[in-house]
Amino acid sequence: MIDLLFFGRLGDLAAEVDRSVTCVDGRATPLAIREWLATEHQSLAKELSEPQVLVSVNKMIVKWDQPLFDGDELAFLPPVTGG
Amino acid sequence: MIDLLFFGRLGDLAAEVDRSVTCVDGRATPLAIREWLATEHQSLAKELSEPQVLVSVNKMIVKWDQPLFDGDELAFLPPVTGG
Amino acid sequence: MTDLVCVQTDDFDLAGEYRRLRDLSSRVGAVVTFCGLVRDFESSSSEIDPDAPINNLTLQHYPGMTEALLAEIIEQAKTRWSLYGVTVIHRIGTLAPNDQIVFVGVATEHRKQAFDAAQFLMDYLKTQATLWKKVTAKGKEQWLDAKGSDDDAAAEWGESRND
Amino acid sequence: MTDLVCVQTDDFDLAGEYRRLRDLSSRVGAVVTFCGLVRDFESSSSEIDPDAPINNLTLQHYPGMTEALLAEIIEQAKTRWSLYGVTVIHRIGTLAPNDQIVFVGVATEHRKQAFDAAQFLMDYLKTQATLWKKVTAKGKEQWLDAKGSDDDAAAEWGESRND
Repeated sequence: MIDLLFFGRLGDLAAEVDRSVTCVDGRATPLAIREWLATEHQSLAKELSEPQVLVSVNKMIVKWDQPLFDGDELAFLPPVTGG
Repeated sequence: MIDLLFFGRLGDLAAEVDRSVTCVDGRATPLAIREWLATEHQSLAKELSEPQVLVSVNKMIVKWDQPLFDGDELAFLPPVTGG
Repeated sequence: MTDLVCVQTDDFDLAGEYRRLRDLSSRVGAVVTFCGLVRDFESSSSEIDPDAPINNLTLQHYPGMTEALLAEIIEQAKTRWSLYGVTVIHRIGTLAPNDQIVFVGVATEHRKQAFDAAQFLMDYLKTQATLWKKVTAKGKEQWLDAKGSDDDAAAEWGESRND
Repeated sequence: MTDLVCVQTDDFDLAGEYRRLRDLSSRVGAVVTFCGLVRDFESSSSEIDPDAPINNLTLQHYPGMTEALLAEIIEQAKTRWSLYGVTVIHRIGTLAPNDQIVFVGVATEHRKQAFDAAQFLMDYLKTQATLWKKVTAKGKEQWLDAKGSDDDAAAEWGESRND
């Protein structure tokens, strides 16, 4: 199982999305999950494709082709606006 | 009468100096007063001749050849060290 | 412990934070503090009239990741300047106008180190910490867009401002 | 009154000064404060062993002229940055290690203005305000020399740092 997290505006767009997905170890990537989300959640997938959106795995920023493993926490991060 | 003020290390060196002098209006200058001080207070006059020492008249920085008038307050200011 | 990172819903107290920094060492000669406050307007919001008073601001963050990133930013600052101690506090949850949002405090020997480090910490916090702001005004909610000027401010430290 | 200049023997209270600046306008989004403290050593003293603990520091000033110069420095800062309010407090008399010496606080809309203005004010205060420090250590008294680095810091504002 991989846990999905969506922050900021992505959280609102992902209200209907199931927050855990089952994948074969090392075969899924953030990019593959984004493409899978696009099939049912087009407006979310469009926002996820914005170049400023970053992905993290287990709280570390990673590339979109990072292999995912059971138990990973995958987060989609829009541009930050703290401070 | 012109009032003389000495600050910082100059104050210590000027401990014996009379703090008011009588001058003819517009004929004295800070430079003339420094030269007059040199006759009796050599170590003070030496410090006053350091290029970093500034003079003010009535709390405004002036040049050493500024004419002085009765009632003026002449201050000798070593480099400042506040903050 | 000389450095402190908190992400919290509670308000913070400048006097107490200052006291901690001031007392870290008898060699502390300079303490710079920055407090960020909720202003009653948000000019960067595009859909809401920029002069409409904001009712409130809601801050969300990524628990665990934010604290780790802030600690990392402090470590970066400590490689650049000699710092006796640093405090970074960021509030989350719903805030009203004039509420305190963020605190950065730095204790050093000399003033330039303290000013530079505090500004560096704020510039990096703004562009790297996993925090997001939503503004609510006239019943409308909107997530704020990131500001290009913040990215520029952080990028400058990679170049000429590192002294 | 949005600006405040004090030269005083009394201590100052950061929390109270911050509160005043924060409440000047509902548009204040950033407050930067600087507190200068007496350190327990003074490396710029030449005759006294630089690592000898200092017993105390005595500050003298030119009453009337100091206040006028500080007010003028604030006016200069206000021509460069948009400031809601400024406070400058400088203590005089005899101070002990860890005592507060100087406070500068600035309230602005955005953080960069506040950081820059506070640093400018300190750089100018250090080189222009008519204040002199005498250090007493091991029974010896010595007036401190001005630091070249302070003149350099103030001079930089005439050049590239004005932005």
